[in-house]
Amino acid sequence: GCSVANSEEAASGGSSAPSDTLRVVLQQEPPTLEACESNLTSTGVVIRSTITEPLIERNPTSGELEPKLATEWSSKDDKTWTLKLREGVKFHDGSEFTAADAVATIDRAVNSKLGCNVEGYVFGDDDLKLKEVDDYTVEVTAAKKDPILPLRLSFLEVVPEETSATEKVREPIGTGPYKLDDWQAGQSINASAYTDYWGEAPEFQKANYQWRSEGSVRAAMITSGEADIATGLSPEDNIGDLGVSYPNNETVALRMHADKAPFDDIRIRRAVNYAIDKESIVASLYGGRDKAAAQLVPSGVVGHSEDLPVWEYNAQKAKDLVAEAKAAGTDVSAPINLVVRTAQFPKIQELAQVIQEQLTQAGLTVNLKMLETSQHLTYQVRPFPTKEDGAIMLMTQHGNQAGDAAFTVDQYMTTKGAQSAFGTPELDKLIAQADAATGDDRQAAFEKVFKYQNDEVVQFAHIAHQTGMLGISQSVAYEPNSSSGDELRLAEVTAAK
Amino acid sequence: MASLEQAASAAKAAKGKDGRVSMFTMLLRDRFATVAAVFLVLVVLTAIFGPAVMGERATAQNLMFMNKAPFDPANGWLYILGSDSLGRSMLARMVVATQTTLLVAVPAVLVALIVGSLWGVWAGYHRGRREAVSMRIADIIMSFPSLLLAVVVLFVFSPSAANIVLILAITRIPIYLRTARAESAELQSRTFVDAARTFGTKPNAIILRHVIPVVTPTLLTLATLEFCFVMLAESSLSFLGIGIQPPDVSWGLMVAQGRQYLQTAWWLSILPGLAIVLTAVAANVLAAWMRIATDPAQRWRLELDRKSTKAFEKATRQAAKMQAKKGND
Amino acid sequence: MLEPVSNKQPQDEAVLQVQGLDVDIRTPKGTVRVVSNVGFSARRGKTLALLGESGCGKSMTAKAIAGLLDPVASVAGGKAYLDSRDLFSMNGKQRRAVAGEGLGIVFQDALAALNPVYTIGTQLGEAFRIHRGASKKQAKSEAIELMRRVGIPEPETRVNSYPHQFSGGMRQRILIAMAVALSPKLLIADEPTTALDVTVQAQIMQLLRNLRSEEQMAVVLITHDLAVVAEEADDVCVMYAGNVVEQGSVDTVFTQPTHPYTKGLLSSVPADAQRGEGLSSIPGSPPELSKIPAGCVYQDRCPLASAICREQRPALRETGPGQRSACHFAEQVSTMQSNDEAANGQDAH
Amino acid sequence: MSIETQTEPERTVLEVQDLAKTFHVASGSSGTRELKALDGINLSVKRGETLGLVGESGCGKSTLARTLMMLEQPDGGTVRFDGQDPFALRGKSLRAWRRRVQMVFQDPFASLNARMTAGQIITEPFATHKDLYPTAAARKQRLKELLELVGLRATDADKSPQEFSGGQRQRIGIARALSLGPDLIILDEPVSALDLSVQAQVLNLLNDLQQQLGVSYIFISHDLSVVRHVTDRVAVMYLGRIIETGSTEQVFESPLHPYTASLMSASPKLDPALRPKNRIVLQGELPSPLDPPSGCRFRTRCWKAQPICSVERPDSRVRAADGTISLGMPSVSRSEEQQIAECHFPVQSAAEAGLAVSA
Amino acid sequence: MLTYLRKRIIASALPLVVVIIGVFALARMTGNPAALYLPLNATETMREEFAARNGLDQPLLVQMAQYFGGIFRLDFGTSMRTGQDAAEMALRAFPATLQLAGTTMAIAILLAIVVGSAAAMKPNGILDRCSSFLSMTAASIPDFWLAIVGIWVFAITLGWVPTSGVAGAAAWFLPVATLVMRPFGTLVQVIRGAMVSALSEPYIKLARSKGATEYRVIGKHALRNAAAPGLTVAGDLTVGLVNGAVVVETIFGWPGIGKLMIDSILQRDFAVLQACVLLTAVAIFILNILIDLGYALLDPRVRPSAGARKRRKARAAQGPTQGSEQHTPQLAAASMAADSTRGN
Ligand SMILES: Nc1ncnc2c1ncn2[C@@H]1O[C@H](COP(=O)(O)OP(=O)(O)OP(=O)(O)O)[C@@H](O)[C@H]1O
Ligand SMILES: Nc1ncnc2c1ncn2[C@@H]1O[C@H](COP(=O)(O)OP(=O)(O)OP(=O)(O)O)[C@@H](O)[C@H]1O
Ligand SMILES: [Mg+2]
Ligand SMILES: [Mg+2]
Repeated sequence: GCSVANSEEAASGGSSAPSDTLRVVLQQEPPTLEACESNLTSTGVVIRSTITEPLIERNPTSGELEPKLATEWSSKDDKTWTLKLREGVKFHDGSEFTAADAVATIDRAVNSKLGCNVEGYVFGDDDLKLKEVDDYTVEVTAAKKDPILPLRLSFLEVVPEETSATEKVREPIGTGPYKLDDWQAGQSINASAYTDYWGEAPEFQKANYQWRSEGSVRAAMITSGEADIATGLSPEDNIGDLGVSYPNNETVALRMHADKAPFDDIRIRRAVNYAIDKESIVASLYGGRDKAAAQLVPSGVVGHSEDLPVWEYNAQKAKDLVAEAKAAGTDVSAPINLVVRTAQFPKIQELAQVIQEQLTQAGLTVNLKMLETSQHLTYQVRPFPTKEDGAIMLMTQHGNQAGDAAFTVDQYMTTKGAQSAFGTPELDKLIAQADAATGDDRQAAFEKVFKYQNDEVVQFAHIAHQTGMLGISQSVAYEPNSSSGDELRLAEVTAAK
Repeated sequence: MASLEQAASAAKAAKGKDGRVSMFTMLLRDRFATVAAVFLVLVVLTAIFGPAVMGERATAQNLMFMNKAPFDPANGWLYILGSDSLGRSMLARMVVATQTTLLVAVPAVLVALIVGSLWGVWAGYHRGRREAVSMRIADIIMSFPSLLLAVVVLFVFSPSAANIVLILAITRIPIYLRTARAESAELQSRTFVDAARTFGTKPNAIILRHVIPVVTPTLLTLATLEFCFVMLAESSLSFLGIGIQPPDVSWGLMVAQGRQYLQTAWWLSILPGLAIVLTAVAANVLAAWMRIATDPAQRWRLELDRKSTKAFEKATRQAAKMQAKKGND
Repeated sequence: MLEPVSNKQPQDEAVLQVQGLDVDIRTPKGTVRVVSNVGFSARRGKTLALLGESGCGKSMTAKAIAGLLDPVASVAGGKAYLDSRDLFSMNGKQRRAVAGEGLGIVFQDALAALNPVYTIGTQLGEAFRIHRGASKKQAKSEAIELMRRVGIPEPETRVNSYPHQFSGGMRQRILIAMAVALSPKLLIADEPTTALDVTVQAQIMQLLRNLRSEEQMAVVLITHDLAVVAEEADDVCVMYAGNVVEQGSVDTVFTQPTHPYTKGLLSSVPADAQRGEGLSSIPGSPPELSKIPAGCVYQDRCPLASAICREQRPALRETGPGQRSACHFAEQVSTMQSNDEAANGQDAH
Repeated sequence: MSIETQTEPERTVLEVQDLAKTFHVASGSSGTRELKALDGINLSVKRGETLGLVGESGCGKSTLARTLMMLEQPDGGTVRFDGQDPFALRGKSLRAWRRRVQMVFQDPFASLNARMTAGQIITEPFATHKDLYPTAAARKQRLKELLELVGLRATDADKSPQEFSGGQRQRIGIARALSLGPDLIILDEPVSALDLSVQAQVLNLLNDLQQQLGVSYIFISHDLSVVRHVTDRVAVMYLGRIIETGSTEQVFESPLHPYTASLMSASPKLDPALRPKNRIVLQGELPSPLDPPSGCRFRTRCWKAQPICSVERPDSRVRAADGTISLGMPSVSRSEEQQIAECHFPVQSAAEAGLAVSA
Repeated sequence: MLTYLRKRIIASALPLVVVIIGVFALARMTGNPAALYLPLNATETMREEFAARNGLDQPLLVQMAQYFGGIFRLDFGTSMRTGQDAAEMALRAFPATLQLAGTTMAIAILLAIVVGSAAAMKPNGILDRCSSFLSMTAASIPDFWLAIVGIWVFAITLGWVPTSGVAGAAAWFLPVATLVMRPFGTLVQVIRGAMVSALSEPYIKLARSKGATEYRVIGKHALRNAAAPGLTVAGDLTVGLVNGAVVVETIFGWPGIGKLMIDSILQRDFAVLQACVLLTAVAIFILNILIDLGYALLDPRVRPSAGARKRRKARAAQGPTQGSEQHTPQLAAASMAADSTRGN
C-alpha cells in the first residue's frame, strides 16, 4: 500500500466531514496525555475538562472556584481542607469514582517520585497529607497554612486509583464528557462522547485532534472546512472573520538584570519604560487587540489593579534620564543584550526590533539575541548565565493560569524567585504579606506589590497583555475565554445555528 | 558562396591576432551568460556600496506605515518595493541585505569548495587508504544531522556570521569532496598524468597542473547550485533563531521572516526570495557558460558567433538547393 | 559534373554511386569544406578502397553516405545513389528503412561503437527486431547465427556476454556481423583492422572476402594501410585534402600511379627499405582544410608543381584504362624521380 | 647501423630479468582473479640500439613499458638501468634517473593535456627539473630547439593539442620525451596513429636522433614492416611472455616460434611478388590472459601442437650460427646474436613458416 | 556479491559508530534539558531527581557506555518528552518519510528523464534553454513558499486537495509537489548533461546505422548509458529526503522522521535523536548499497564488483564514471560530464 502507516483510519479531511465529529487542530502534538502533566499547555488543552476532570474548577471569566468532582470544600485553619465528592460519577472504564480515587490522584501527582510537572508547578517540594474519611469525603492537609489549596487542587485531573503510581501513563482514563478512543502517534487523537457521563452530554458525538505547527496551515484548515477549531492563530494567518480573539492571560514584559551597567542604575530602568511606546506597539503590531500593560497579570487575576497606570511613553524623558545617569557616572553606553525566544508568540521578532530601535533612540546600546527555547530558558530561570558580555534584558511572556497573583509574584519578584533577577527586602515583605492574605485583603496586598515594583524596584518594563486567537469554523459555535488556550472544553462547543 | 565568405570574414573579425576568441567576446556570444554576468556584477556592486548608501533607511521604522504594497508610486521611490512589517523600506533592506547575504553565502561556499575540492582531489589522486578514509569521513558528515551541528556550534559559541559560515561550510564539504575525488580518481589514470609522472613530477605539482584545472569547472558549477542551497539553509537557521540576527538582515532572514505574511503581504518574502533565485540562476548560467568556454573541446560553440552560424546554415541550404537544381537539369 | 567511374560497366554492377559530394564543417575558424567534389562508385561483389592520409575526409565521406554526420557537419552538395535511389533526398523514415538493409557500416572505433550496457545478442538482434519485426527469441537465434558466421566460438553462450568481455578482434567481428546482419547491398568498413595485430587482421579480411563472394556485397574499405589495399581491394580511390586525386583499379594505380601524391605514398612504405636508411617521405604536410589553396590541392608538396597548378584545379581525367587522375602532369608522374632525395633534404631541415 | 662505427664497447643500458606483473581484476561473484600481464620477462637493451617489441594486442607490451617507467609496481624480477635498480631510488637520485629514461605514449591525444599549449607541454618537465634550464630564457631557447628538432614551427608552441594533426601531436610527445635528454626512450606504438607519409617523417626523425645523440629505443609496434625497418633486435611477446628474440633479420627471415612465423606470414605485403604462397591463417581466438592455457601458451592456436605442449612449458631453443637448433643452456651467457625461442617444436624452414614466396 | 556486501557492511560500521558517538557527545553539549522538562519554578531537588531519572548525572563516558550496552540489548533508551521507547518512536515515523521520499523521487526521476532527454536532443536549443532555466528556478525556490502558496491555491482557492495531513491520496499532492522541485530541477540538469554526452558516443551512431528510430535511440541506447550519473545524484537527493524533509513535514503535518529529529534536537530529547540518527544513517548506508547495485544493474561493466581498490585496477574495461565510491553528489560531475568530452 502506498499510504502512510496507520493513516487509513485518520479522520478524513475535506469540507464534507460528518457533522457529528468535532475537529480541532492544535499547534503541536501533545507529548503525552498523562493527567499529572496537564499543566503543560499542549497536554492540558486536550484532556482538561474534556477527557479528565478536576475536583474543583476555576471559572476563567469570574475567577471563582466552582465545584466539579468535588461538590463542596471547606477548611477551618487554611491548613486542613475537607472535600465532599460527587456521587454517581463513573470513569471511562466503568468503575465508580470514590474517595480512594481522589486520594490516589493527589498522592500520585504531589507525593510520588513520578516527577509530575504539575507538582513542580503548583505544589513545590512539600507533600500533602491525605485521608479518606468515607467513600465520598477526603481530607487534605498541607505542610503549612495554605489559603489557596483549593485553587492548587484545581490543577489536578482525577484518575482512577488503579493508575500506576510508579510510571506515567500516556493515555489516561478519566471521568470527562469525552472518552479517549485512539491516539495515532504523529497524526491524530480521536475521542468519542462518553455515554455514562455524569453531566450534560456534549453535542458532538466524536472529537478529533490534529496538529500543524504552521499557523497559516491551521487557519487554512478552518477556511477550507477541514477543521472546526484551530488554536494559536495570529492575524497574519489570513483567517479573516473566522478568527475569534480572546484575552489569554499572557503578559509580555522585559526583565532587566540590575547586576551590570547600565541597569544597575534605576534611572536607566525607568528610562527603558519611558522609551517604549507601548500604545503604538499594541495598536500597530497587534491591531489594537492587546492592551498596554502596567503589571505582570491581566485583569481577572486576583491582584490585578485596574488603576495602576501604564507607564507613559515619553522619549524625551527617557533621554533625559539616560543623560542624568550618565552624568552620575553610570556607563550608559554599556551593551544591553535583549534576549528573546524565537517564535514564542506572534510577531515577537518585530516586537524585539521595535524595542531595540526605540531604546537605541533613547541613547542605549541594545544587541538583539534571538535564541531557541532551550537556550532562552538558561536566561529565564535561575541560575542565570554569569559570563554574559552585557547587561541582560529578557523578554518574557508570563501566563497566570491560576488566576492568583501569588503564582506570579513569588516567582518573578521575590529576591530569590526562580524567574526574578533581583528584588528588595521591602518587596519581599510585601509579597509575603500578600501571600498569606485572603479575600479583599489579598487583592489589595497584591496591588500594593505591583505598585511598589513600578515605583521603587523597576525590574520590569511591561509591554502588553496579550490576546489569543482561535479559528472557529462556520459550522460550530464556541465562546472562547481566557483559559481556552490551556483548556479547550469541547463539551462547550455547539453546532452553529 | 558569397554569404559563406561573409560569414567567415565576420568570424575572423571577432578574433584576436592569434585566431583565438577572447573570453570577453565569448561571453558576449552567449546572450544568457551576458545577462547573467551583468546581473551578478550589479549584485556585487550593490553588496559593496549598498549599505553605505541605504544603511540608514533600512533601519528607520515607521509603525504607522506597515506592510505597504510595492510598485505604488504614491509612496515614493523608497517604498517602490513596498514596506515591511515595521514600516521599513523593502528596497533599502534588500539592498543592505545583499552584503550580509554575500558575506555569508560566498565564504561558506568558498570554504567548502576549497577545502572539499582540495581534499577530494588529493584523496582521489592518491587512492588507497587515503581515499577510503576520506570517503568514510564524508559518509559521517553526510549522515550527521547538520542542524544538530548548527545548534551545538551556536550554543557553545554564539550566533555570529563567522560561525554560520563555519557550519554551512562544514556540512557542505562532503559534496565537493566526493565529486572532486571521483573526478580526480578518474583523471589520475589518464595518460597525460602518467606522462607527468615519468618526468618525476611530484604528486602535488601534478594535482595542481593537471587535475585541478580539469575539475574546476565541474566544481564551480556545483558551487553555484550550492550557492542557492546555502542561502536557503541560512534562512532556515535564521528561522530557528540561530542564523543572522537582526538588526543585521540577509535575504534568507527576510524570506524566513516574511513567510508568515505570505498571504497578507507577499512581497516581504517573495521579493528577497526572488533575489535568491535570480542570483542563483545567474550564477548557474554563468558557470555553465564558463564550463564551455574553458573546455577546449566545447569552446567552438562560443567561438562561432551567431551570425556566422546562421549564414552557414543558410549557405548550405542554398548550396543544396542549387545542387538539386543542377541534378535535375 | 563528374560521372561515375564505373560508367563503362553494366549499370547494375554499381551498387553505390557518389557524385560531386561536398561536406562542410563548422569550426571556430569558419566553415570548412572537408570533402569536396568527391565521386566514386562501388561494384557488386567488389571492394573499393578509400585511401588517403589521416584527416583527408575518408570517414566524413563514409558518414555522409550513411547519413550519420555529426551535427557540425552537413552535406553541402552532391548525390549518392544506392541502387539508383537518391540517399540525400530521403527523409528520416526512408533513411531508416535503408539503414541496415541496404547499407551497413562498420565504424572506426570498435571499442566505443558497441553499447556497453547491452548484451552482444541484444545488439546483434536489434536489426532484426527493427526491420523484420522479429521476436526477442528469434532475434537471439539470428544473433547466434551471425556470431557463428563471423567465427566467434561458442556463440550460444557468448551471445549473452557484454562488449567489454570480448577482445578487440572479436568486437571488430561483431561490428561487422552487425553491419551485415540484414545482408545489405553495400558495406562500408572504416578502418576495420587498425589496432589489431596481423594475425587477427588476416582473419577479418578473410571474413570480408567470404561475405563479398557469398552475398555479392559491395564493400567500401577505408584504410591507410597500402599493403591491405593491395591485397584486398579491387578498385582504389585516393583522397587528398578532401578531394579525390586518383582512382582506378588497384593493379594499375599501384603499379602505375598517375598522381604524384599516390606515388609519394607508395614510396613511403617502409616495406623494402633497409634498417638505418632514411625512409622516403613526402615533404611538407597537408594543407589546413580552411586554407586550401586555389589550384591543385597538392601543389605545396608536389615536385612537379608549376604555374598552372597554382591557378587551376586539375579535374579528374582519364589517364589509362579505368584509371583517372587529377593532375595536370599525370603523364609525367611515372617518369618522376622517386622523391627520396627531396624527402631526405626536407627532413634534415 | 650508425652506432657500430663507435669504437666504445657496447654497453648495456637496460637489463630486465624475470619481470612479472600481475593485475587483480574483478570477476564473477567471488572477488578477484589474477591477470598475469607480465610473466617472467627477460630482455636487455644496449646503448644506441633499438629493440623492437611485437605481439598481439593485449599481450602486455604497454604493461612492460609502463613497468619499466615505474608507472606500475612489478611483483617480481629485477630491472637494472646502468646497473642501478630504479625502484630502489628515492628523491634526488630518482629524479636524476627519471631524466634518463623517457617514454612516448601510445595514444598521442590522451597523453597530452588538452588544456595546455604545445609549449607548456614540452617544457613541463623543466618545472620538476628546474636545474636543467634555470632561466625562462634558457627554457624558451630549449623549447625552440626541441620544436625544430621534431619538425614543428616555433609558432606552434602556442597552439593547443587539438589544433594539431595526429602526427604533429605525436611529435609533441616525442619532443617532450626528448626535452630532458634521455638515454633510453620507450616508444609505445609511436606511429600507429599516423598515416604513411607522416609515419615516414617520424621514423626518420627517430633515426636521426639516434644517430645524433646515441639514444636507445624500445620500439613497440604491431606494424611489422615498420618494426623491421627501425629495429636492431626484436622480441616477440605472447600472453605476457617473450616467446622469441633475435636480431631483426633472424626473426623476420627465419622465425623459430610458430606464432612468430604466423605473424610474419600474415603480414600483408604491398608487392604481390613478396606475398607468401601459403599463408598461415591461425584458427581460434587469443586465449584470455585471465585463464592462460597450460603448458605452452600458444598451443591452442598452434598447428604444430602435440600433447606435450599442454603439459609442459617449453624451454628456450637457440639457433646457432650454423642454423642448428638446440635446447638453450641458461648457464651459457646469451650472446646478443643468438636467436632464442620458447617452443617444443620450433619452425625449421621458411616454407614451414609460411614465408615461402611464389616465385 | 556476498563478499562485496560483507565488505561494505564492515566498511560502513565504523562510520556508523562514529556518527553515533558524535551525536551523543554533541547533543550533550547543547545544554541541560532539565529546564525544558521541569516547570520554571522547579526546585533543586526536582532537578536532581530529573537528572538521576534520565541518567544525566553520570559522567559522559559512563552514559555512553550504558548507551552502547543498551544498543546490544536493542534498548535505545526512552524519550524524555513522551516517555515512550525511543526506537519505537523513530521506527514509527520513518515509514512516512520513506514513502514520501520514494514517491517524490520516483516522480522527480520520471519527469527529469522526460524533460532532460528532450532538452538534450538539441543542446542550446529553445527547449534546452527553457528547461534549464525552469529547472534552475525549481531547484532554488524556497520550499516553504511553495508549500504555503500551494495550500493557498490548491486547497483554499480551488479546494481540490486537503491542506495537509495524510488522509487519502489527495493529501499526497501538495507535499510531493513541493518536495519534487529541487530533485527535479537538479536531475534535469544532470540527465540533460549525461544525455548530451551519451548522444555523442559512437554507439548512438551505430544504433542509427541499424535504422533505429529516434525514440529507440534515445530511450534505449542513450538513456541507460546516461543513467549512471543520474543515479548518483538521485541517490544523494534521496539521502537528503531520507534525512527528513523538515519543512514539508512540519507544514503539512506529515508524521515523518525529519520533524521528529528537529523536535528532538530542540527538545534535547537525546534518546530519540540518537535513535533517529542511527536509523537514518543505516538507511543511508543501505541506500548506498542499493545505488551500487543499481549501477551494476545499469552497467554490466561494474557488475562483478569487488571493492573500490580492486575495481579501479580493471579500469581497462570500465568507463570513467563508474566506481564504487562514485555515486557521489556530483551533480556536477554528472551534469557536466554533460558537455565535456571524455577524449582529452
Ligand atoms: N566533429 C568535427 N569537428 C570539426 N572537425 C572535424 C570533425 N570531425 C572531423 N573533422 C575534420 O574533418 C576532417 C576529415 O575527417 P575524417 O574523419 O573524415 O578523416 P579521415 O580521413 O577519416 O582520417 P583518419 O584516417 O584519421 O580516420 C579532418 O580534418 C578532421 O579534423
Ligand atoms: N591496470 C590494469 N588492470 C587490469 N588489467 C590490465 C591493466 N592494464 C593492462 N591490463 C591487462 O593486461 C594485459 C596487457 O595489457 P597491455 O596494455 O600491456 O597490452 P598491449 O600489449 O600493450 O596491447 P595493445 O597492443 O592493445 O596496446 C591486457 O589483458 C590488459 O587487459
Ligand atoms: Mg577516419
Ligand atoms: Mg599497448
